[in-house]
Order: sequence, then C-alpha cells, then structure tokens
Amino acid sequence: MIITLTDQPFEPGALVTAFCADRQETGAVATFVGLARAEKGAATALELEAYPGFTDSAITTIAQAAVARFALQDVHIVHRVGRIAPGEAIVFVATAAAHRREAFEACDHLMDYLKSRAPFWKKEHGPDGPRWIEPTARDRTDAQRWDQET
Amino acid sequence: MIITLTDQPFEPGALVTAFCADRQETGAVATFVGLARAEKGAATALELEAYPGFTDSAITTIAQAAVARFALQDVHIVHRVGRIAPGEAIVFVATAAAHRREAFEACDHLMDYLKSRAPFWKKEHGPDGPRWIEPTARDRTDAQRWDQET
Amino acid sequence: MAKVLLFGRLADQAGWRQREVDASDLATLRASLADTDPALGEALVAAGVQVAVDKTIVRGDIALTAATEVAFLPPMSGG
Amino acid sequence: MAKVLLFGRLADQAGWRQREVDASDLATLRASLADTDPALGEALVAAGVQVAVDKTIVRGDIALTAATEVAFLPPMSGG
Repeated sequence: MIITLTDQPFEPGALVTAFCADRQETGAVATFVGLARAEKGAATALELEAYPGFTDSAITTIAQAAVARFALQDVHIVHRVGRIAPGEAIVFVATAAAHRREAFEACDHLMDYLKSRAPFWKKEHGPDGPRWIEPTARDRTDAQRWDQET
Repeated sequence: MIITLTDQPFEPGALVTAFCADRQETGAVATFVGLARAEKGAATALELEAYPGFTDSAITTIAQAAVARFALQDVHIVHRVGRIAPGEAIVFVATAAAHRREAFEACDHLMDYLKSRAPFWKKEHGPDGPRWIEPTARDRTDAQRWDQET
Repeated sequence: MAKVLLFGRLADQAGWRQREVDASDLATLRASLADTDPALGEALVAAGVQVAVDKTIVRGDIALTAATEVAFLPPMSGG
Repeated sequence: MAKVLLFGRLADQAGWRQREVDASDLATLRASLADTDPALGEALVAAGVQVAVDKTIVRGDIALTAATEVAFLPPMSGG
C-alpha cells in the first residue's frame, strides 16, 4: 500500500504501469484520476491544502479499512497539494483485487471518502478571485452510501 | 471514442497517459484493467476468440449507448484476442466525464457488458488441458443491474 | 453456398471453424450439419447458442442467399 | 503555550495560519481567540468545524499541555 501527498505534478499513466506490473493473481485493477477542470475559464487554478501528519494518517486509516472490507490485494493513492493547473491530476486511486466488483467498489468508496471526508481544503482561483469549495450535497450522499452497508 | 481488438500485448499505463492528456473540462477518468490470473499454476494461458466485424461492431454499439446514457466525454476500450499469458492485460476500459459518478458507473457498466455479453469466447489452458470459460452467475446478475434501470 | 462459422466450444467439438454449406434457408442448413454430425446438430440448438446471419443475430428460420455468412455463437465471455 | 493551526477558509478569515496561544484547556483557548477576533471566535464554533488536538479529533472541552497542537478544521473537500 502506498499513500502519497505531493506538491509536484504527477503522471497517472506511469503509476498505472507500475501498479499493474508483475501481478500473477490480480484479475482486476480499477483506477480513478481526478483532473482539475478549467470550467470554461472560470477556474484558473485549484489550491489544495492538507494538514501534514494528520491528512496522510487519515487516508492510511481509510485505505487499510478498504483493504479489509473489499479483500484488496493492493492500493495506491496519490493526492496533489498546493497549486494545480487545469488539466493536471489532483488525485489518483488504484485498487487491485482478484475480481472486478471488489476493485470497482473499493475505488469508488475511496474516492467518495477523499472527496467529502479526507482532511483537504480546496480553493478555486478564477477571474473573480478565489473561493473555497466545500463538499456538495451529492458528495455527502455518495459518501453515506458506504455507511449504510455493514 | 476508440475501440480496438488486438492480438498483441498492450501497456495500460501508456493508454491512461494518452487518455488523460490535454483535457480541460474532464474532472473524472475511471479506468479498469483486467489481467490474466495464474490461478496458482492452474492457468498457464488464456485464449480469447472474437468474431471480427461482429465483435468490434457490438462493442462500438454498447460504447455509443454508454456515452449517451452516462454523458461521457470519451471512451477507450482495448480488448486482447489470441493467447494471453498470466499477468498480461486482457481488457482496458477508460471513461472520461465531468464528474466521477458518471465515469465510474459507465466503466463498471461497460465491464459488466464485456464480461458477459460481448461476443468473445474464452478458453483457459492449464496442466489438465484447456477448458472453455462461460459467464458466471455473478457476471449475469452484474450485467442485469443495468437492465433494471431506465 | 453459405459460409458457416463456428466459435468457441462449438468449433472444438466439430473439429472445424469454417465450412461452405449449400442451403437455401437456416433450417435446411441446420439439418445438413446435423446429418453429417448429429452431436453438432444438437449442440447448435442448445440453450445459449445464438445464430448470426451476415453479422446480425437472428431468431427462428431465415432465407439464405449464396453469399450469406452464418455464425453459431455459444455463450459469450470476455474480459 | 499551545500551537494553534487554522486551515482553509478559517486561515483566510483570520489572516494567520499558525499562532502560539497560552491556555490550559480548549475552552480557554477558544475564549482567548474570540477575545482578539470575535468573528473568528464565532467561525470556530460554526457547524462543520472540527477540532484536532495533537492530530486527533476531539469533541467538547479538553485540557491542553504546553506542547499541544490545536488545529481548527473547516468542512473538508479533496479530490
């Protein structure tokens, strides 16, 4: 399991190559890449803030729980912090499992968590100045889907 | 939209790099890589057969429907045919959308289709000789999830 | 002459993948194949086996022209 | 002296991200911050704002030692 916070741009494809390499018993790798949108010019940059030592530890805890819950063979999470230009990757999640249902559900679950509950604070810069982005109602209900199951 | 059948090994990471490049309005890229499992030595190779002209056309039809249903910005599907060694990629699906729910659901949906309804025939070679693999009960019920919704 | 294609376990069972068969409709073609290989004839009508004529799935009988391609498709499984 | 950290919109509002505050418990620390900046004092008790003491989320009052780190965390949003 690898959990990384980085203030440098990263290339998701290279992570996929490494994650898929030398797997003899993995049938399924699901990945998600979150990219910064230009919003047709309304967003010139995103700025992500984390709490070092707290944010990475919180993500590690949720990733360990996902490994147990979804019988994962491996997880890789990379999250950008700092200033992010449109088109750049913000977040990368990869899950490996024997079968596809577990890989998909774990990836979906981890993204819901990262979007609405992980300790990040996100500011969008645009022509009208910066504004803080907080989870949408949909982000919250998406995350709650996983609470209702046992 | 790109739909490819190939009898050559392919590298999923390189496809992810190309698929994520130069996207200004894509917030979400979901991908899935299906890998051939060694099954602890019980599987020495998979052999996938397609019906050229029929299989690619069937996948194109389902991909076009998924683009409309999930408001996708882009889809890339690559499927191996011929003999596949353990650890090699069998199938790659990538979906691009403004938001993550659509990208995830479309990717999941396309994989369910490819697993149980796309015109491929799959033979597993092992120490006890070859055997044909047909969809599991779970593959069928997974695919039916998408029929029940409107 | 219709071009008959067998896929998956049907091809393994029959021992061939492609053959020209003279038949004016699908029912006649099935009868001709069953005549030569009764076990194959039964396998072709088993549950889950579909038929594509000129790359379109058909049900029931259908007329065949000289240039027709008839494919027998056992249960499918990709990925 | 506890080390107080503000994140997200709380840091923007206060105009600082980190400050040493002398307080023996969290309630006293909140009162001290509100005393200097009443708007910040209100923002820190608003719905959705969590408090972490030494990187653990706490609810209610808690004693603070000299080396304690107190972080105020507005609603979180990643990805």
